[in-house]
Amino acid sequence: MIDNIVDITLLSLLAIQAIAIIRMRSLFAVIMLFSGFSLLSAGLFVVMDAADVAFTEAAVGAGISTVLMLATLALTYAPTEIDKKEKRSTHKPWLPLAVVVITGALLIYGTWDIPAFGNPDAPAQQHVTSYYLEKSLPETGVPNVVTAVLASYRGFDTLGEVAVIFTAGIAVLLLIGGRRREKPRLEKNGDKREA
Amino acid sequence: MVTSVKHNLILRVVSKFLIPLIFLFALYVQFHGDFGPGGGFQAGVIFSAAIILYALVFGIDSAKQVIPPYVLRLLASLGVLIYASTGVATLLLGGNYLEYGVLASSQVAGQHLGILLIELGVGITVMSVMLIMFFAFAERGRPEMDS
Amino acid sequence: MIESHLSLLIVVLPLLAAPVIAVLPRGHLPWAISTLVSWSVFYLAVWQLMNVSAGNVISYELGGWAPPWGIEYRIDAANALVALIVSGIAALTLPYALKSVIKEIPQKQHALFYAAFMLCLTGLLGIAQTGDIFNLFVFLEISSLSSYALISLGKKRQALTAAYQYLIMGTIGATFFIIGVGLLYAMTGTLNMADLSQRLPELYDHRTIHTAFAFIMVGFALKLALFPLHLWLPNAYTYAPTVVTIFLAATSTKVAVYVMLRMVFTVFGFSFIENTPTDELFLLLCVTGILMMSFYAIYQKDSKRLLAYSSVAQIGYMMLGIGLGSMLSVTATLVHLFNHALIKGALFMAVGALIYRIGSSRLEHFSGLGKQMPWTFAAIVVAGLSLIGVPGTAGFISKWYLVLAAIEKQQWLIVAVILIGSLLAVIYVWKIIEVLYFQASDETSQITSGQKNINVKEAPLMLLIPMWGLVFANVYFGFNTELTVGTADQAVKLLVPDAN
Amino acid sequence: MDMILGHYNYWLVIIIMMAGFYTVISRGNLIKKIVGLNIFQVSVFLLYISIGNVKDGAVPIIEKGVTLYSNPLPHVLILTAIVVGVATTALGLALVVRIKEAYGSIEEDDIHNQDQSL
Repeated sequence: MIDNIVDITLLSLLAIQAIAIIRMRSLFAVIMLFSGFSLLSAGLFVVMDAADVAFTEAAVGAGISTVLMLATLALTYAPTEIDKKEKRSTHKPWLPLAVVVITGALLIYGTWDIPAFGNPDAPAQQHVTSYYLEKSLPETGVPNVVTAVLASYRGFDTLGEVAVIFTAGIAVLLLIGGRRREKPRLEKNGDKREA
Repeated sequence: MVTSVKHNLILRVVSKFLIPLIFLFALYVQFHGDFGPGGGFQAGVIFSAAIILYALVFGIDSAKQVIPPYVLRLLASLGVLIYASTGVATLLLGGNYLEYGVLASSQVAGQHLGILLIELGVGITVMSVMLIMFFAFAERGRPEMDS
Repeated sequence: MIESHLSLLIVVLPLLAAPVIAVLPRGHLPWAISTLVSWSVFYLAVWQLMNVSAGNVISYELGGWAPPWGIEYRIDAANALVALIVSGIAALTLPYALKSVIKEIPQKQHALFYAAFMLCLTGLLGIAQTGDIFNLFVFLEISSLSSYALISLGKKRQALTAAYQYLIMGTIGATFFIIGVGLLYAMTGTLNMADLSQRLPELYDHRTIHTAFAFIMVGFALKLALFPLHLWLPNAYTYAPTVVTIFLAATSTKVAVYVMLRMVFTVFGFSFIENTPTDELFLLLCVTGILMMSFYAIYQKDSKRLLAYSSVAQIGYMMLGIGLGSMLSVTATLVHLFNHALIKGALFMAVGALIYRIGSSRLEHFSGLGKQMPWTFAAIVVAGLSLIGVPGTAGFISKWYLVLAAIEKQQWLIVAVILIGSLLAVIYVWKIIEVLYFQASDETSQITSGQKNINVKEAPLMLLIPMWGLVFANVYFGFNTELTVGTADQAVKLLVPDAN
Repeated sequence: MDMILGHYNYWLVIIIMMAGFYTVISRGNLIKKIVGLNIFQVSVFLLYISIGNVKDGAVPIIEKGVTLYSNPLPHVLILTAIVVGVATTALGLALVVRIKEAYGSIEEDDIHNQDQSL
């Protein structure tokens, strides 16, 4: 029961933060709030027994992502703009709101007859997973089942994951590798532009 | 943001003390992933965090002397290559791609060796890509020197 | 012994090449290695297709773990055909790239450019080969991330916003896809496609399965730019560097269509779709998409954007085949997937050759070029005829099958739409030809555009050879349908065993 | 009551998910869109981990005497997804920096107007 209460509290806090992020216009505050959001979700992952995921989310969401967002903020707003506010949107919010409400309603409909939260007899806990829990230690000698599945059973996914990170590195180098060449002036359409 | 903390004595002393500890923790996470939470990805992020801390306190230029950009590019590639060629090695030894069992005399020993190798590859690539990103973003804002 | 691993090498070779290329010095070496790798992969893909064309299935267990515990590569005629398209286009695009890339991309970025290109190839091939639904997501992201980076390298600043727009829409699509995958996993406990297809029938009535289906479909509709979710595509194709446009236009949406086929027919099964309004919805979207996007294409002033809108319309034809849901219509989809890659590859290569010479993709700047670049012009004419669907070209074959499938289902409206779409294609193809050939280079339009196309030389051979390779393929596959229709037939037998 | 206890977790996750999705599609600021995208993705991570949660289960590291573990497979998938997420974020932010340099603004409306007026 205590687990449930912690779970509900953390999730409600996350929901409040997510909604606050929509409404807030100071980008600095938005990013700091997002960092907190990540850290809090890492806490929630611990509550749901996902230690590896919590570790990674804390390092990536609250760490790397936040640092990169702050760096972008520093590069895109003048230091004199303390607030770094986003502009008020001129568009009516009805269309996005409709899309979101429909998607959300569909998801609630879709999770209506999903196996109950925490049910040990749900299909997700049975089929492939029961094999991993039984066999991974004798077959790989690794007690941490997450590592065994990540590195061995689904090792090819992880190779793909390393390729994704490598792609991102190449992409960042292509886009903003090296210092800026020109003074911050507006370029004309189709000007020659060096990266 | 970088220069303002450059001359702060307390920060310099504390981080000199902290950075080796962070490195040590990263190594622990890297090689203890079989038994506890952690693994190459988390270790790579922690490793890069230590160097980012160094860059923030001692300046980006001195951080780049510790680990120059071309080394980072080489390392990023090296990590992917370690991972992918572990698979090629298992192919050559008669197994399927990434079938670590064939790497050593017994299935479990082979799995251990294989997982060690690929986690190493993950750690190296993640560490260097994170630093590549950090340097790219941090340097973009600095005015260019005359060249 | 090595033979059993060749299907795997198709994906791993470019993946191994990318990190090597990324650290090479300036010069032609990155290009040379990429070309070599893509031709080897092409060779392997041909071999793979021949191996499965008899109707058998190759299964490869990655890590030596049996499915569903490990990841499986499961290759039948459909996968093999898609892998052949992707690797074949890559093998032809890379020779073309040598000169085009030198002109469009700063020299110090060449190594990284080719590395990103190889990663994009890895991603697309990985999607085509895999039999695991989450592995598909990982390789989808490899191809997407590298495409965003490649598109952003275009010369105009709009390339950046186009890449950003694509990144946002592509990521939303991918996230929708994994939401769907998560729901499927919650109900079945597996991620292997073959395993899923066995476990799903008894769960057909579950709301969760219906929702999962909806999310997967919307996710990939975004990725393949199905009307009205196509908004990212025209900008991305217009502002990307020429080589990137050629490669992505000919391959990436095709791979997404293939995934749609795989999801609808292998994973969920057509009997599931029949009880939902999905097929009617597909038909409605395709019909409006074909008509509206063809009209849009007619009013474009930029040659690349014109072809991009035409691509969105053509995607409608491919999805029509899925919506009709008969053996004949799915054959048409697969054949059109192949043929359209040839058509759009050839057209974008030809337009790219014009851009190579005059540095602009605006139609008004093209006037009179037809006489000065006769080979490029002829390529546009032939590929244009194929796009329209004139008998004797590859484009005719796929439209013919599509019309037959629509007649078989007595969908007369769709037959009419296919024919009207072809008429509209005549108009927009004519627009290009008219500017190129019938407007002299010293007419008034020249004065307004301030550009004189006098003494423009024919495109270099390195551009003409791959272009004409594709043009010949367009004609060849208009007569010899053994490869395309034959393979598609085999694929359909496995995909649609239960359709009428 | 069983219905609520069994599903409140999913419902709250869906609310967070939609908040993130709304931020992406309704905001005009390019940085804020990326923040929204991140929230959207984190909520998907929460969905997966919820699916893999087992009441009274332990962290899936095999120990003697423990019989009930939470499901390791969603954890593995989400580890991969987190990495994909940070890669997308980095690429998106790099694009934002370049857009700022090229247009002098990171507001969608401003950028749109500049491209229209040319």
